[in-house]
Amino acid sequence: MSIAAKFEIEYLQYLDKDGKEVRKDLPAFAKDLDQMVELYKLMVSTRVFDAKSVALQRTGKLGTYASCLGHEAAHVGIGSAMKREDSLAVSYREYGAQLYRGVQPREVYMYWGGDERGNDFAKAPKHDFAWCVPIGTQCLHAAGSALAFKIRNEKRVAVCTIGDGGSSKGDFYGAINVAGAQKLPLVAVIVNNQWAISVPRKIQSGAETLAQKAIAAGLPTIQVDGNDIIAVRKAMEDALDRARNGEGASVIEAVTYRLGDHTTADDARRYRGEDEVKEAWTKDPVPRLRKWLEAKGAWDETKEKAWLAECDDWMDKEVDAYLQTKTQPVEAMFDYLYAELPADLVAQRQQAIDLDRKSHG
Amino acid sequence: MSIAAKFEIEYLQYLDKDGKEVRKDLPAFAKDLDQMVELYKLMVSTRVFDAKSVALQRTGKLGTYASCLGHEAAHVGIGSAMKREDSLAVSYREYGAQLYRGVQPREVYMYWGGDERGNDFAKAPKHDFAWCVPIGTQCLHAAGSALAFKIRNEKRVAVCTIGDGGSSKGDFYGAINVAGAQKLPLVAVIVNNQWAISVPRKIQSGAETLAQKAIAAGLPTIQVDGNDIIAVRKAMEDALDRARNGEGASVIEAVTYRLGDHTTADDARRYRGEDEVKEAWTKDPVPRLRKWLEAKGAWDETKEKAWLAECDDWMDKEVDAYLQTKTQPVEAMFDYLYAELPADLVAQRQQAIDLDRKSHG
Amino acid sequence: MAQITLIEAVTQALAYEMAHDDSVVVLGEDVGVNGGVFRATQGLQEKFGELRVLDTPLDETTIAGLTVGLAVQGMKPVAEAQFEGFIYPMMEQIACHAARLRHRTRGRMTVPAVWRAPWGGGIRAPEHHSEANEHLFTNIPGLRVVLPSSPARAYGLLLAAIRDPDPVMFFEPKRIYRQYKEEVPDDGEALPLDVCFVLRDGTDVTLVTWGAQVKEALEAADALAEEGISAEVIDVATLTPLDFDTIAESVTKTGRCVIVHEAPRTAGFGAEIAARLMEECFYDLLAPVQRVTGYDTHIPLFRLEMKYLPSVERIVDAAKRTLAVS
Amino acid sequence: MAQITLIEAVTQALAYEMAHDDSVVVLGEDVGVNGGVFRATQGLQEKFGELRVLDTPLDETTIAGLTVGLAVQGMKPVAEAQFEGFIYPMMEQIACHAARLRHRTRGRMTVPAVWRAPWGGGIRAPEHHSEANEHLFTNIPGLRVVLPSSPARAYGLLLAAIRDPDPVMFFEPKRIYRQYKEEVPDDGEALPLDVCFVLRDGTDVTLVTWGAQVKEALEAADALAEEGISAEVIDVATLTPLDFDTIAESVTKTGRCVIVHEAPRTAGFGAEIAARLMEECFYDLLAPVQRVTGYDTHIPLFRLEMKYLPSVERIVDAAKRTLAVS
Ligand SMILES: Cc1ncc(C[n+]2csc(CCOP(=O)(O)OP(=O)(O)O)c2C)c(N)n1
Ligand SMILES: Cc1ncc(C[n+]2csc(CCOP(=O)(O)OP(=O)(O)O)c2C)c(N)n1
Ligand SMILES: [Mg+2]
Ligand SMILES: [Mg+2]
Repeated sequence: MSIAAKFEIEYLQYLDKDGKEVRKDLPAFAKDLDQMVELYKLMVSTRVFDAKSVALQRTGKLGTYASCLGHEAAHVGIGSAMKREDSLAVSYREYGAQLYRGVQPREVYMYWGGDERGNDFAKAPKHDFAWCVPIGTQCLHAAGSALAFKIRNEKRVAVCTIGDGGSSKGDFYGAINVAGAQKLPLVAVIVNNQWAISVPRKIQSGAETLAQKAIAAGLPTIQVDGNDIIAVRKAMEDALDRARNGEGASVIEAVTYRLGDHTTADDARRYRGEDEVKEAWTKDPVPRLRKWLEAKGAWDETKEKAWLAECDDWMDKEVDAYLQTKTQPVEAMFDYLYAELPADLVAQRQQAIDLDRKSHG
Repeated sequence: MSIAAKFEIEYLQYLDKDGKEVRKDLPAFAKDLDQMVELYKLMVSTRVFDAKSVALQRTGKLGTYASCLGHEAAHVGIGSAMKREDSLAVSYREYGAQLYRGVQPREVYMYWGGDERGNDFAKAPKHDFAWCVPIGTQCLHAAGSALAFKIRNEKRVAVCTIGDGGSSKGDFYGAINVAGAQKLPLVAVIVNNQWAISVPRKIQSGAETLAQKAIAAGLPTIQVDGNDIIAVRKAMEDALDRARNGEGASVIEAVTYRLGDHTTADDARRYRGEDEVKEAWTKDPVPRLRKWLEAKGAWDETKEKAWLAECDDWMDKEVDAYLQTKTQPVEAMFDYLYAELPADLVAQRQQAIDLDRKSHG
Repeated sequence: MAQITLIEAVTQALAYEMAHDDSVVVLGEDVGVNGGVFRATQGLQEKFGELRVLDTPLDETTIAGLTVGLAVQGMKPVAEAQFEGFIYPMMEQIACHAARLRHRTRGRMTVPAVWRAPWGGGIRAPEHHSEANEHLFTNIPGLRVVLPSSPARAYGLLLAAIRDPDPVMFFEPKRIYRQYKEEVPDDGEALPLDVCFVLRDGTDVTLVTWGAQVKEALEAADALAEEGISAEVIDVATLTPLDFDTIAESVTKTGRCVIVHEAPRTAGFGAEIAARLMEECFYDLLAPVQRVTGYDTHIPLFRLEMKYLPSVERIVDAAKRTLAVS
Repeated sequence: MAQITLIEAVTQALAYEMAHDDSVVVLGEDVGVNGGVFRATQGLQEKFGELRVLDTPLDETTIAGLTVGLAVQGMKPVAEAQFEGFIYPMMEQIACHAARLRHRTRGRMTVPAVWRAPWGGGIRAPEHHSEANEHLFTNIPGLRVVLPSSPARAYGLLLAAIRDPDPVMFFEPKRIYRQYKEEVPDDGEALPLDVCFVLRDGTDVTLVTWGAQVKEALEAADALAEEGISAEVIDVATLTPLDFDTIAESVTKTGRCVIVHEAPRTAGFGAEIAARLMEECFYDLLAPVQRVTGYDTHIPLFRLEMKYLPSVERIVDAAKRTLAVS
């Protein structure tokens, strides 16, 4: 038998679910405990932020919200490996990555609270994309960004994240395919949390790993324990380095679990068993890293409490800022449609303003 | 290093470019020389048909036409492995497969001659799809057909063909992905003829084979010499068997070469070198099979001449039938839109008829 | 007989037809165990199995193409787009194949399929969950576009859509999914796919609308009645092919017309009705036809969305404008 | 100064802008070595390299998404859909992102991109190569839809489209790609994107059209002139945002209007213009506005296609109908 091609996909994990090292060759960044503490702190604050969001929704102060519970290692791992000049294109729940890059909780609240201004990031890089609801489309934005960087000969990388469900969409395939064909500086991370709303991973694809989708595009790929931030970040660093060095694109599958409902509009008990969720909690990325840090003497209960208190303060401030944001004037509907409002729309804008005044006074 | 998954893709070839057997384990059908002669004859008649089409176009009797020159082994291999109850969904140039299944040359002429009636196959299976111009979309028609067969528990297989270019389209990915997830009786054949109009294979994808795209969907796959009809048909038979037995879908990459222009509207000399084309002619599937048959004593120059004469007769009859077909009446525009013409369109239909009468006399 | 909501009427129609016709299948994202994100397919997978109520991979192109393939092979697929705002990747299959295969093959291949999608704004949903894009389909020959606005019409029109031998886009106004209940006998009776519904008789002005805005139109008619103005209200419901006669008859009588829809104004389907009225009822018009629509901008996120949607006030104002000029 | 065709004017505009602005890039299928299947990008790859004139993989969704990504990162991409009939897979990116990113991000991200596509019928092309689907885009807020009908307008409007800070759909009437030549100075002068072109003054009736049908409209005006009827001819060219004022001014003067387009009638962009005329010029209209359009069916394969497209005869008839009634 003659062989046309052969492939092998690596699985990467440094910390097991109890925070024990399963291999000795820790990457350089993981040896810097101060930095690891910073990553841990962001994972914790992401979780505090997330709980606050859900609470806001439950009390009617937010619309539908998509929680990131359980994804903290994957998301922070992605965000923290990137440089500021790189560009990030997310779906909707990758707050851990975004907070690292400077998106403010108040902005997240505004977006899910029905106010477009949440997308006008004040501190995060202006070249990071807005939340992207149409599944998969962000992958092509990242590919286009990568192409722009390549055309301009800039040493920058475009990163996109996509769900297990989203990796079924033609856009994902299109993005990795053109990235392979044109050697674009792209890193596509499949955050496989096992569910796409109610649809389990096995209904999305007959492939044994999602990482292997990269083979279709001729790209290097790896599957990592997405609840092990060391593994996620190491895979990211390798992929980013390759991309930055002109070696082209990569795919990473980060295997994790969506511990919460899909969004606050969803009730996961309708479609998945409690056992599965219970089992998934044993792999929770946050205590895992905490145990590892504690074993190294870099973290303890006092620090945890202090940090949690700081996070609470932070979120309170963010919530205040959010709640104090006045609704946009009605003409905001028109004012960001075109660089300049076309003459044909002037009357409509005025009509909206007049009607609003009339209704209010 | 821990390994998440491993893959190996076979390359299949029985006859080298000179018609010499490169492996001893000929499949059963290839031992039946009468049958092999039939396949050869269809390859030849396909080529005669194709030349006739191009000639018709050159003399203004056909619109744009997409030639199949060089694809005869791939196309006849596909068509001849299928059963009548299976369903075929092609792009536009797979005449070898279609003629085998009963599509008549006059129907091909009608379609490319600007007459929808070419799609109303008189003798081919009614469940075979019409020509499909929007690239890739036919793959999903086949997947949907396969799903229908599965739901109804019928032992039928849906086959689609797609080009190297077309395999970049999300539709192809969507089709193999859902076929993998749902174990559908689908066989997707990538007819890799190295070019998508002017775009070479390497610009379509960074993957070393197109067969490996199947890995993204978790499907069995194989790369075959698409100019070796024994290899094509063997791979088809294996894949069809698996599908018919409930073992799900497969992908086949048939490596061939587009010896002609993309269509009669194209001039390939604009974008590809003569050397490449010359080299490709040395792998021509037709003489290759002829040499093999001649070596076995199953074919000779006399038979060749006789068959060519028969083909010419056949095509002359088909061309006559085509040229004698009267243009449809103007109201045909309306008469196949809905099962019943909606009341709101009755006046438009009448207007078109009246106007036509007025203009003609 | 139980009282049911519009969404329950959708479920009832699906269940009825699936029970009576083996070739009917449902496919889409989350339509199975979860019963759809709005519960339109609730309980169907349990009753009819995983293949007839199929959770697909997350790719609208795939859903649309499977639907065409199924239909061509003799099934009657009912595909769901989870929200109408996610329907774009389905368009190639719908426009190039579903709407054309009968035409392309001179009747050899047909596509008796339905595409359902929750449609429209007003439920404080996230971005892309509030679109009203019926006009993307009203200019595709070979399609039908249907938009029910009551439980009974949802039931009867969905049955008709599934039974129709040609492809039908079936948009469900999610804002009124659970607005009220009414008795809808589960008798399998379909409604015609090419007849507008005159919901209220009137003599002074005709309000023409569809979808969730039927609610506002009826309320506007009430408000106008209080001022002594008699408004006729027409629910177009089956946009294409259009039953223009019913509209023309009404406007010929009243001489005045206000068209209400929540999609943006420019090139919305209201333009077509206005153009037809001009062409065919010009001499009966006592005032120019008015359009009350969404503005020519994207429906804003929910803090502002109610200011975008046509209000009772805007409809009443427009009706009065048509009355002011004669 | 050389005389050039419409397609050559497209090439000239692309070459001009690429030479003067490094951020302009061209991408699509076969746009590179082959110079596009109609030669619109002929010679550009040689001049500007493989990255700035990029042959993409065969996936329209990919092309559209790359275009958005490029534009957001500060490039000015000009994407090509090989034929307008293959544009559907681009729609999600165009409608959900290109047209919305400025709106979504309150101006932080913008999409200064152009989508070009050969448009319309009449060249005896295969199926799906003759579509006129401008109406798919005219109801998307945040977009511009442009359709030039002469070499000079193609040059000036394409330059304007590329320079415009917002996304522009640029449809090229392929039937008149090589219909005639005219002098088009390569001076980099853009034309405004929101002004209709009055091609011929007249007093009795206004013919409003765009794209290849401008040819038939002008011929109809000639034919009418022979019968003593003076027709004004307006090339809308920039469909959205619409310059309604120019149309209104003309129709106010003539009192009569015939709208001509080759897309199907129902819900075509002609409906919008007719509706606007009703709303804003009702009392100046001496006769109902007429539409002469493609029929509400798919454009047939080429043996019948000329019977589908609006003819001079149909336009003349319609114009006379508007004159018969007063
Ligand atoms: C094109 C499109 N189709 C459908 C939806 C509705 N939808 C929102 S999230 C979701 C599931 C996504 O699953 P996955 O990609 O695994 O991401 P996760 O939510 O698990 O992070 C669906 C179907 C959408 N937003 N966009
Ligand atoms: C969706 C779509 N985009 C573009 C085209 C125009 N087109 C026709 S054939 C073709 C190239 C196809 O190449 P490939 O898939 O390799 O098939 P081949 O022609 O080589 O058999 C293109 C781009 C089309 N028909 N459909
Ligand atoms: Mg998921
Ligand atoms: Mg090819």
